[in-house]
Amino acid sequence: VAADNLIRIDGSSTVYPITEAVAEEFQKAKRGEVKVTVGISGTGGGFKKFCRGETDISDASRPILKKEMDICKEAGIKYVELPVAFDAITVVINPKNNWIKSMSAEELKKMWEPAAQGKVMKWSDVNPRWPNHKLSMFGPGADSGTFDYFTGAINGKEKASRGDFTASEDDNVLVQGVAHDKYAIGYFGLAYYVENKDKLKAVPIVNKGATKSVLPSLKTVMDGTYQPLARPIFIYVAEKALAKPEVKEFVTFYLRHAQKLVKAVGYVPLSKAHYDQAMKNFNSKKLGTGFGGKNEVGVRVEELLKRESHL
Amino acid sequence: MKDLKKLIRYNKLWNYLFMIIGLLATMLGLILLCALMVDLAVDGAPRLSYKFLTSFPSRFPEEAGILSAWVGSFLLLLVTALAAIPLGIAAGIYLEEYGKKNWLTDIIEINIVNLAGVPSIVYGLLALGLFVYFLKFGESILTGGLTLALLILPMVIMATREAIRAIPNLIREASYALGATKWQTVQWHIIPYSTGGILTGIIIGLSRAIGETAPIITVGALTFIAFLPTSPISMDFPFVSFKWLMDPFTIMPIQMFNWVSRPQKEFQLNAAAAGIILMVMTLLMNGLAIYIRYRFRKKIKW
Amino acid sequence: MNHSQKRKIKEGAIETILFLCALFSVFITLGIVFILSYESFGFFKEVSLKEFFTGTQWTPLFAEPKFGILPLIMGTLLTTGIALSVALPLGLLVAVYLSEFAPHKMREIIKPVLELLAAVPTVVYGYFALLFLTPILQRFIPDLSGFNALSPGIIMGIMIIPYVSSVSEDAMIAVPMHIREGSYAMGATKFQTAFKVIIPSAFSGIAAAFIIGISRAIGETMVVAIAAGGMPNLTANPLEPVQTLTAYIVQVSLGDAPHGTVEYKTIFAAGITLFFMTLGFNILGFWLRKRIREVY
Amino acid sequence: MVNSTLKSEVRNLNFHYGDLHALKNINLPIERRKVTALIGPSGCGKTTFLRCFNRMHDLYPHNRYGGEIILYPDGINIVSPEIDPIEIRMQISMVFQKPNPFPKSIYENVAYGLRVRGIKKKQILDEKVEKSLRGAALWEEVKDRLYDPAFELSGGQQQRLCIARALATDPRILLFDEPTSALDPTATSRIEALIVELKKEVTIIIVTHNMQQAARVSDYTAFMYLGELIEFDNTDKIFTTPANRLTEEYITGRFG
Amino acid sequence: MVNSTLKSEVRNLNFHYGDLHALKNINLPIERRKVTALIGPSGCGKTTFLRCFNRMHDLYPHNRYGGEIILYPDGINIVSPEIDPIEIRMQISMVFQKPNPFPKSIYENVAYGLRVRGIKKKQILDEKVEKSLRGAALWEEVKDRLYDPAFELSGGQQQRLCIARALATDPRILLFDEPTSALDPTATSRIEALIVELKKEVTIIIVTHNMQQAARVSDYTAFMYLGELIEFDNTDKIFTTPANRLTEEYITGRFG
Ligand SMILES: Nc1ncnc2c1ncn2[C@@H]1O[C@H](COP(=O)(O)OP(=O)(O)OP(=O)(O)O)[C@@H](O)[C@H]1O
Ligand SMILES: Nc1ncnc2c1ncn2[C@@H]1O[C@H](COP(=O)(O)OP(=O)(O)OP(=O)(O)O)[C@@H](O)[C@H]1O
Ligand SMILES: [Mg+2]
Ligand SMILES: [Mg+2]
Repeated sequence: VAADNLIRIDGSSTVYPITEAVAEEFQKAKRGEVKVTVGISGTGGGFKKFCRGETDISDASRPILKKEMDICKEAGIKYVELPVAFDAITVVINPKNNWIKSMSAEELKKMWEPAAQGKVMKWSDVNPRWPNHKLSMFGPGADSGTFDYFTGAINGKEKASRGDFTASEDDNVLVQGVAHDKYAIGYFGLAYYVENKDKLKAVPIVNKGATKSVLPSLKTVMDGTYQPLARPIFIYVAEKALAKPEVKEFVTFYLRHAQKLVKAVGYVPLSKAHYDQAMKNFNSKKLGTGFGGKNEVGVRVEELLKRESHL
Repeated sequence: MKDLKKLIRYNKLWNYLFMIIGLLATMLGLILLCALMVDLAVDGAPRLSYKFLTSFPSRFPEEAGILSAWVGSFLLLLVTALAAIPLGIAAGIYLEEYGKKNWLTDIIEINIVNLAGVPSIVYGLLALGLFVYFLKFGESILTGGLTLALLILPMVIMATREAIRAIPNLIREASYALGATKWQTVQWHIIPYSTGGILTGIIIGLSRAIGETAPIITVGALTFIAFLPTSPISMDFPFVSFKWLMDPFTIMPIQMFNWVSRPQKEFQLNAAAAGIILMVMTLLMNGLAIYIRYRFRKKIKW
Repeated sequence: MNHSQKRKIKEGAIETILFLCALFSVFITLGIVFILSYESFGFFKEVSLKEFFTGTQWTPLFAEPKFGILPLIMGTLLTTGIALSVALPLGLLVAVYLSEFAPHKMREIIKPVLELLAAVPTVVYGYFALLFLTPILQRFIPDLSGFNALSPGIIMGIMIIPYVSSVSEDAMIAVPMHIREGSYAMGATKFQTAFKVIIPSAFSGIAAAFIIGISRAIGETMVVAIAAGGMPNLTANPLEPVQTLTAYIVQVSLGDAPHGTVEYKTIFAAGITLFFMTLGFNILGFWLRKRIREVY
Repeated sequence: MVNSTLKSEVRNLNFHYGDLHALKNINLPIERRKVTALIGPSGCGKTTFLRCFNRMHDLYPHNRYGGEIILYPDGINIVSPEIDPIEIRMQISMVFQKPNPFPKSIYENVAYGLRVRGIKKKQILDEKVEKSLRGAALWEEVKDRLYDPAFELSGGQQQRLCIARALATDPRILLFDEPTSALDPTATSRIEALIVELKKEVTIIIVTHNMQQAARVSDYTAFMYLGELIEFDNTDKIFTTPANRLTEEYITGRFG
Repeated sequence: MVNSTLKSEVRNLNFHYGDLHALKNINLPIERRKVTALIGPSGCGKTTFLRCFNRMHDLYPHNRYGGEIILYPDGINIVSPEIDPIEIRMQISMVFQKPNPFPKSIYENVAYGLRVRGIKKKQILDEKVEKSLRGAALWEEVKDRLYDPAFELSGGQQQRLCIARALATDPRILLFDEPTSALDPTATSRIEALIVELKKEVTIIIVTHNMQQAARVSDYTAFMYLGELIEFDNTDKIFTTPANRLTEEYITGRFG
């Protein structure tokens, strides 16, 4: 089925803009000799194809999970896990909102935890000093990596969330939701906030145990102070695909140009050292995942890159 | 006489009232259509250019174009048409001209009406299982085209049947009376005389297919494709190649869907521009349908 | 008679081929039923039918999954209901207007132009509902949340007007002229003729048009996925956000759920529910048409 | 020239279906409470002529009237564009060649014209329906099933139902377009008897292709050919000593 | 009983449209190279009877034949289910009431029957088309515009075109179903003359509602009523001294 010189990539829509940018530059650099396709079947959909051997590279907004590892193992698919950028989840409010200066992780939890459903319905239910007005909440669909990470980081358990908020797979839809409602709050990737700064306000977050609030930005994410809502995102490269020189070349190109391209598409790049380390892992074919089939909150990239990895 | 005049005035009042309401109702749809067009045009018109049509997608909104998308849409429709038209016409002919009234044709009939109402996304699920996994066509133009073919098949069948039904029995009888077989009658009369109606159905079906998003997402159309499928004509023997059937693809609505979900405002403009082009394509197809129908009606009188 | 035999064989072969083409549509249905039930079989092994049909919460992707399909069915019915309360009366009005009032030329032009409404990509409608209609509605209904069943419902309604109006108009035009003349000869106005004679006479065709409209509304995906809010919400309040069966299927199709899991199989369970809902309507329609087949 | 026995008068009537000049300069008196028959070969314009009387042609585009049809005693011109066709149709009823009952009950079919006229009182409707059905000699056959669909009646009954429907609104002129051509002998003779009975009250114009029928029921006969009125006279005269060769050829069956 | 002058013989023919018993036990001889006319009031079954001869009823479901129509000299039973209707239609042609040319050229209309029979040679087709058009007395009028659409012909010309189309395949029996009812006197007399001419070669059965026409063109006349054959005899006999009261009532115009 596959045409010659074709690199097939599929997976998360969160990682998509980065991979797309790399693919575009790569094809330009190779003068069209190599064709790259990038799909958006979602992280889960991407891994499904990946583990069937249908794709060379899988974009993932979360680490590979146990179930997916098992399927890959069964099919004999081995892979290298490479973090390529940070995605900083940003909590946003309407610009007309004048009562929020910052929020603590605890306050967010009070608002979003499953127990809040049907109970915490007004701003004043979270904090009595806030207005006694209906709270409208916006978040990504329960099928997205952003949702998984946010619930894990804030509510302490992945996918544990109240259900009565407006969910959309399309973050622009959420932007619209918050932008049109003074009493709205929502969360999504940093890039959407950056592009809509005129319509939205980002909320500085006070991490558990911390005292100072931190506003998400390139700097705070890269230096690791924006916590707990910053997470790394990945690409997984199939070992078999490395036999194809163009794939190897593509990944090398990816890591080498990531810093510039990631910033250009509105995401937060890793530091240069991290990319170098990732390149090393790639060249030495360090197979498997460093996570062991579970997502983790607050993982540090340099530590992750050095971890023992498993298939 | 006076009473009569009053009565008529009263009756006519209602008549006029309704006429206005009916006109307004009709206009409402047209106004929405115009609003949509204007809405798209305001955003998208500045982005329309030759370059937009001939560029591949890009992360730079100003450089991004819809080349792979419209080529994809075009090839997809080609496959759709090639699959759905012969099959649909054949089925329509069978049901109108051959089918005897029994439980089997009854079932086929209910079934076709039902298929016309099956949500397109369900076709996507079917296609995923059937074409992608079972027949191993992968996420190719072939898969996408066949998926849409399934979707519009009921429409083609129904249009064919309507067109055939419009042929007066006199004509059939005249043919049979001369000793023609069924197939001779179908081949020389039924098909030629119903062409206008069938074409309308096909083009309206294709207009729907061109705007479909959901089932193509489910079968996994790709989004970033910065190259064109293999050319169907090659320099070497045998000069035609069907490799493009198996190539990955993207289509206009998916490109639009992708662009609207980007954070950058400029991409929204691209989406609007792509929307205009899509509407224009559909408009042209519909215009073609109307023209063809007109031509055929003029040529054929009963 | 050799010639005659050869002719018979050829005719038979052609008939068989045509028959197989017609039969093919049945295989499509069987395929749909098979794929949907095969995958949802796995789902129903883990989720009881009772929970599926009586549960009031649909949170299959959450930490504590709940598999009550009712909120999705409700959302589907709600948006469909709104769409239909727009599309059916308006579609009928348009049909009556075009078939009985509009000059011939106008009908020939307006009908295909209206049909264009059905050909606009649904993604465009979705954003139109969200960014254009909802803000306008919010001016009149302050309680309206940014995502709601109302706005996409209305837009869907307008979108399916041509399905309703075209088919009903065909049915009305098909009412033989002599029935119409009978009414006009009695001194009836167009309005009286249309409502007292034409609509009752064309009833079965109009019913068919309605059924097509209903099926189309139930199956519409992108408009609701974009503008209705994606929140499984067991409510009959059109001002609140809801999620429909179709919107849920796209959400998961695009999402991160690992395949082979129950979460993933939910889309097939939702799909088969949807399929049977439309099938129900279509059988109802077929039965209606058979029962009330008017004789001119 | 107003004559007290005249119900209507056709003066220089012309009619065009688009480019087709279907009626050419027709002049004809219609006597009050008499039956006027129109005969002529197929396509000669009988139906076209009849339909001018209640402006049925207004229903279709590209149709053009010329000349006048004066309706007495008011003296209005039926085919004048200033006259509302509805006003005309309220006074002149038509029975068509093929029975065309509405897909409604027998009762509703007859009551239709009254409802159109805004009459809602059940009692009045009931009375009128019975009277009209009796007038159309149908009452005895249907009185026990007034609410059954009209389609369940036989062809002859349906035609009488259409006559009852036309009678219910007390028309001044009743137009019949080949009312018996689809009926069997029994039904035909009943309707012929009915026409003879009805003319005591209303003026009748009847189109027929059956010359014997014209001879039996009509007082005056008009023979048309290719859109022209060839001859008009007392029925007896036409059938015994026609003045025109064409008339003679036609009534002796040389063509048609 | 085989008789050398017999072309066909109808024996106990019954026909049902679903539940409707449309032809009841009809027995009738059809003489070779003679014209047999069928008359009777509307709906009596004339058309139904005629269409049995080339098995037109096979085109619709729920139709049932009973009895036999024997075709001589082969002695096959036309309405037997074992006989392929196409074989019958290849020998027996029909001309319909309303001219029904195909929306094709004049030439193609006439050639159609030959093409159906697999004839492709231009020369043969040309010859046959000319011969048939001459036979239908149409050649002179159309020879310069053979490739114009048939719809541009007048009604009478169209009907003659349909006759030419039927003649082109050298049928043994020619069926006419009210072939002149839509035509004007001139066209009517041309076609009547044609029928008289044609019977030199072919056996003809004609349905007509015009009794004078039946009297003019036919050798034998059958009168039908309510699906039954009431009377069959020499045309002269039927029109002068009918044996049956119904026949008499009908031909004197008491009904129909
Ligand atoms: N709606 C129409 N549009 C155009 N021409 C028409 C229309 N109706 C009738 N004609 C033509 O007008 C002429 C007169 O037709 P009309 O129906 O009045 O004849 P008729 O005498 O009633 O015939 P018949 O005995 O067959 O009913 C014919 O040439 C006919 O073809
Ligand atoms: N296709 C059909 N299905 C059912 N009944 C039919 C069909 N065609 C004719 N009939 C009925 O069969 C009977 C005979 O009809 P047929 O057409 O043979 O009459 P006809 O003598 O040719 O009348 P006309 O002079 O009006 O042409 C009638 O009662 C008619 O209603
Ligand atoms: Mg007439
Ligand atoms: Mg007949």
